[in-house]
Amino acid sequence: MEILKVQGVNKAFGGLRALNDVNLSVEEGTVHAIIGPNGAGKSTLLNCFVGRLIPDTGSVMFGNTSLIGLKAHEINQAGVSRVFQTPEIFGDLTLLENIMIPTMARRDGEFALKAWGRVDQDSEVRDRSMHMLEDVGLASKKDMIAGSLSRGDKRRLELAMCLVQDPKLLLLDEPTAGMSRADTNNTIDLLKRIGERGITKIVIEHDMHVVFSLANKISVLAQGTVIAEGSPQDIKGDPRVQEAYLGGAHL
Amino acid sequence: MTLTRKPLSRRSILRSGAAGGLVLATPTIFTSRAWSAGYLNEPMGDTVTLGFNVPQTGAYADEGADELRAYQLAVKHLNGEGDGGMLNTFSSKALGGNGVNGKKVAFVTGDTQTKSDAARASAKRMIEKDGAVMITGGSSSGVAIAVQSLCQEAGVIFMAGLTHSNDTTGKDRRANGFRHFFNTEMSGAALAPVLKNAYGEGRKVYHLTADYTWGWSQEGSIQKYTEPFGWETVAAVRTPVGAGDYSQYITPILNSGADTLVLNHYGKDMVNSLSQAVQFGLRDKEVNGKPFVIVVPLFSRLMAQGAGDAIKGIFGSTNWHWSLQDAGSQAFVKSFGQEYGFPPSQAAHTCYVQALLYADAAQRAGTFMPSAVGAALEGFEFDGLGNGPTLYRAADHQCFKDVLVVKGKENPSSQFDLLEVVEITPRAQVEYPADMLGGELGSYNNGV
Amino acid sequence: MSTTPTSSRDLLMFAVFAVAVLTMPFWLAPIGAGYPDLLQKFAIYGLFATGFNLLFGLTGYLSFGHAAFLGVGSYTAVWSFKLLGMNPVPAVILAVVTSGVFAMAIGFVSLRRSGIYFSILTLAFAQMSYNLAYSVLTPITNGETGLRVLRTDPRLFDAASQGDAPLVSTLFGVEMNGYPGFYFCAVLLIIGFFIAQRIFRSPFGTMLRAVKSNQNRMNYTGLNPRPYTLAAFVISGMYAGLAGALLCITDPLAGAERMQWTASGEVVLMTILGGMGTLLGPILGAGLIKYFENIFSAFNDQTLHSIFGFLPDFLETPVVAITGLFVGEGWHLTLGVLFMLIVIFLPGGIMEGFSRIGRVFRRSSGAKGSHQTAPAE
Amino acid sequence: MDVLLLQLLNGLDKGGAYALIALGLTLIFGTLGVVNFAHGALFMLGAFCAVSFNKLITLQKITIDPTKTTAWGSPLEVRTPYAEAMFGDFGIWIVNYSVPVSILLAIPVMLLVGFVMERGLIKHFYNRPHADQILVTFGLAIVLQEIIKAIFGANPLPQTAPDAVRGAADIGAMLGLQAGAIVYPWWRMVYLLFAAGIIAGVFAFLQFTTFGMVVRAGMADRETVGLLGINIERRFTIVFAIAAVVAGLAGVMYTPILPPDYHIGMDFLVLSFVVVVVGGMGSLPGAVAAGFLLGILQSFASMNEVKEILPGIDQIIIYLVAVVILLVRPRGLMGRRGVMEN
Repeated sequence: MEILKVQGVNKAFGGLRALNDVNLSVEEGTVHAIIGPNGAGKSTLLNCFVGRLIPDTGSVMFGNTSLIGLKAHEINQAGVSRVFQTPEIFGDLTLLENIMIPTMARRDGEFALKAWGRVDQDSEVRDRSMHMLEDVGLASKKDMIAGSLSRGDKRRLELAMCLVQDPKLLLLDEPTAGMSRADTNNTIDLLKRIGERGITKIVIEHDMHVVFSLANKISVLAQGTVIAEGSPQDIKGDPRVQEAYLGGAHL
Repeated sequence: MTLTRKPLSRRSILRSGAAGGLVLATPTIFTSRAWSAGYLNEPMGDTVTLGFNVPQTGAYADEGADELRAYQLAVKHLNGEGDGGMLNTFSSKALGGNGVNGKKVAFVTGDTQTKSDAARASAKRMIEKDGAVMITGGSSSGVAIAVQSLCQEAGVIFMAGLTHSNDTTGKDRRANGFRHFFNTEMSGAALAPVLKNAYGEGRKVYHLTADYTWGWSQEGSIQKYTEPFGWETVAAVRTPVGAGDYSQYITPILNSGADTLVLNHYGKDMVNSLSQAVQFGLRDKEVNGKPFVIVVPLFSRLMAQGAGDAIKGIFGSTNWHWSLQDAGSQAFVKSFGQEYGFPPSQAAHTCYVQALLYADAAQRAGTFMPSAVGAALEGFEFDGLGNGPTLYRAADHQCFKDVLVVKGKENPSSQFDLLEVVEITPRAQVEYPADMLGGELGSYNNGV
Repeated sequence: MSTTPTSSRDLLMFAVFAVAVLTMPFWLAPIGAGYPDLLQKFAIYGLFATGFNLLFGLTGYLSFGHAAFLGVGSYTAVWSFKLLGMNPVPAVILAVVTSGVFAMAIGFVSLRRSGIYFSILTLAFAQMSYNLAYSVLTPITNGETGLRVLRTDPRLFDAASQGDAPLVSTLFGVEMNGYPGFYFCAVLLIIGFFIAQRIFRSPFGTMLRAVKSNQNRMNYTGLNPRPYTLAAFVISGMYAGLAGALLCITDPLAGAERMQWTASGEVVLMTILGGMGTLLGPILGAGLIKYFENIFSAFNDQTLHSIFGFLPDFLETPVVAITGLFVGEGWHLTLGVLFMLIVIFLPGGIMEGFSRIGRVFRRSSGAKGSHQTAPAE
Repeated sequence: MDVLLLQLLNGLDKGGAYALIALGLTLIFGTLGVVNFAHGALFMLGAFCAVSFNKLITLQKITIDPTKTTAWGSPLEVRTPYAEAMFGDFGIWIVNYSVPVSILLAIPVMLLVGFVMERGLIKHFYNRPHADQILVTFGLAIVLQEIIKAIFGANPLPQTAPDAVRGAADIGAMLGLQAGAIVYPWWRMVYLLFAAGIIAGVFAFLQFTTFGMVVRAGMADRETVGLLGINIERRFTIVFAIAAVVAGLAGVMYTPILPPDYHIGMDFLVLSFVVVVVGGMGSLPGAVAAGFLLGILQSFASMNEVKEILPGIDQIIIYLVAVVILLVRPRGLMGRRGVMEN
């Protein structure tokens, strides 16, 4: 079943056509990678899914809901979470608080005036958040201020913040950008483990090693257009893809 | 909610209040003198404390500093130090330079910041902490009225400093409050004849008025006393207090057909609006075949320094000026000048006089109890304090005395010699019925 | 490392705070601050700053117009006295509600912007309120003179007791000035502190700190920051309204200058001085500034001479001359120097100073020590 | 018609003053990212440069005339200005031109003040929260104010424009309109020209010098410029000093319009912040545009015809316009995204 269906999306910035009639369909439970050279429109496309940008024309359907015109928090509440290229976390708060916030957001909705009870006595939220921290291996650092974490740990924290919400669709914007090989491998393992939970993922990635170890399906974007789509094997052999990358990528 | 509350006596209220706060507040209760006596803060030792509440920060800080100098001088004279100043010329001889009622005069000071809240907080400190029996000072009417009603509620005497609004002894008058300074009504009454003589009948007048109670009442009194001889108001424009640049209010005057500008501004506002009006060439204009003139109803010599040459030839009124030649004024100028090296301002004068008048009344009453001191001040006729024969009217606690009409001096001989007295308007001419301004004194509160 | 204090530690802190506030007349007497008016001011401005801190300390939104709510609370309270009677309870309730509604309106508009744009919007609203209250709205505010209760006012519920009774707020026959007035304010400060403490530890409080930390992430976490910030704005506006009402309950006069930008600036300074985002800091900051304003401004040459009277003459005169610059009419100078010293040497305000002292103490007392607790309070 | 022209001229003049005050503030905001609450104090210091210079050249030789006494009985002091006694006509000329000439004093003084302030204090606050910047600069402003108060007192001290430009010009007559209809003070026109000159100078400096280019780049993206290996710190010091000079000169030239007192800076502080923010954070043209816009609107709002319809409008117009502009344009007239938005 399709969880995300993108049809005829166009987006222009001034005279520059960033997206040109993009069609995309993401099957539930799969890992769908979007690759393409720099400036191909990958991030623009992702931004159209999460309410940061509104396409000029076209539709983005998430299940039966149109995502166009919804605000970022409404899209999240509908079940879409996003990991950013540079980790977006609550840098002044502890790790535990960083996880508890999305946990509460999932349970209580976009706004709840719970101003009386103690947050640390909400055992439901706390237990769930601790489990999540354990899952990503950060439990021992739960009281640290998130801003002081290493970049890899920040990434894991952000991932945990998304996962704890049990999203139906997880968007990953270059989840291993700037990571060492070891960290990258750890992240791949982590993402694979999440795969076992059956969360649908869309991954934007440069690192083909990552793409091919994770993706079930790959769409290749160049100059705002989807030029190829298929299984990793199909893509590997596709000459149009080779051309688009001008041999620049390590295919 | 208590719907039918028996009026409790002040003492029983204090006692019940004390019951609540007794356990925790014991130390202060033991040290406070409020609890033992027939009136609030009755001095038990050999000193009596007065509270001098003057602006020490903000636009009127210099005026406040001058007031404080005058008070300190007054305390010296009351305690028999220095040359005795106006005590020697004062018509009442009750005070002998040995303090008041046998007690040495001590004082505490505070900063009103020319803000009602700060002034009341400062006055409360003097009453609650320092045990002051009388509060005096201030450099604006808003503050004076606020502190006066506080003193009424608390039960001490308030001797107003520089406050010129009618309301202080008009609709906001209080039994515990007394004012020596004159008001807008008297300014209007005193200025009008002089203006008529100098500038003639039938002028078209443009008012720029500070947008608060004092400004409105000043504007009203000038209109009231000049309309009879055909001075017609072309426009009365309200300007925000502390506007700084008045150019946008001055430009419309140029083509309004007015030939007279009345600046109902005081202090810094007056300095700014006057000097800017002069820069706009208003005084060089000729309108309706008459030279354009500017009038400043209330002059302060101290603040007028800030306007520089702009005040030359401008008419206004003032409560007192150091160049007066009567014995009282000369004695005061001499002792103030020797102490500080420059002549006193009208603010200093009124504050010094108020301190003396209070001390004298207390001496004559034989007590500091507000009702007794008040009774001694009410209807008190005196002379020798620089303004000629003066009456503290019983009905509204306002002093009635001659009013000075002054003019900016063309050739000042020193930085202090800015105003020349054009006319001393006799007291009879500025008197008005006590019920004209409304308000009710109520009864004295002795604080117990 | 940082840990949120446990609920038992919070309870302890609350208890210590309550006792400290109630015993203020005792322990503040030796430094000359143990008289009712200043004690009342400590409690009232403590509340004002506590409420301000709920917005500024937690969400980081710097309102430069909070004095408007203080003013609205004051005017409402006096009108309640004038129309209903001198009982402080309806005055408090009405003031809190009115200022809440006012804050809702201003907050709804201002919170469409963030950062300095938000600050200037709030400043603009407050300045408009101030300017209008001073002039055009005089029928409602009594302009410069300030709104007071008059004997001629209707006072529906206690008109029967009119007559010569003094016009002060009265609860169950106890006049709300002097020490009873202080205890009334103190109780409300303690309640206000308790509520603030609950908010700090609540999910709502966590969300507010999330607003400050990263609004972008908040959006992508399915949370709508606007209602959170608006709620914080309204709550802190209500605290300000309550403080305004208390100013009038202890002293029934409401003046427009309470709404001026300098008054808004003062609460900002109190909060930063004490330590923004901490529970106790703003209250300490408020106390310090009010102490300087009332005590330091009262020193004059005479008091200085009596203080330094023990010195030999040749020392006394210069010492008095130098200290004289910093007290009396120079008390602003002391305040300015204090602001600079604190912010230069104690970036987190007074509370930072305390936590440093605490750390030194803990280290020297030989605690194993690596497990430091950051100054959550 | 005359009235409208006059108000427009007046609005331009006020706008020039606002823009000039806002210019330095926005330079500091935009390049250094510092909320400088002491900016008003810099304006005030500039004004007191003029006062000090005037005091200095009108220093008087005091001789005691034993034959006469003052009203309080002390011997009379006779004062003659040194400048006059020593330099004759030149002395008189320089006293006459003391305000414009004191610019020569104000420039080095304000440069020094700006340099010391930035090196000694502001530098350490670049990376601190805005709250800390507010507290420290506010504290500094109070200290500077109190020092000036201790020296010069609290009363305003009048400064006069040179005789040649002291009165008012009949512009109406010059333009061939009715005489006396459009009259405007010479000095205010001088101020407007001066403001325009300084604004143009600052713009030219930023536009046409390499130094200015780096500063502009720094305003656009501070991190990148830092990464380029340019010593941005030293340039910041210079920018701060320039801003201080601009504020100071605005103060010097304003003294004949508004007699300065120690509090004059605080009175302008709020206004200058509003101008800067309405113009848009980090935008110099925005600040200038906002200054003129607010000046002109304020001038027109103060007309009696307007006030009759909307009582009190002149008192709130600036804030009202600020609210409307910020609601319509989220970052003011020309602000950039991300500057001081969180």
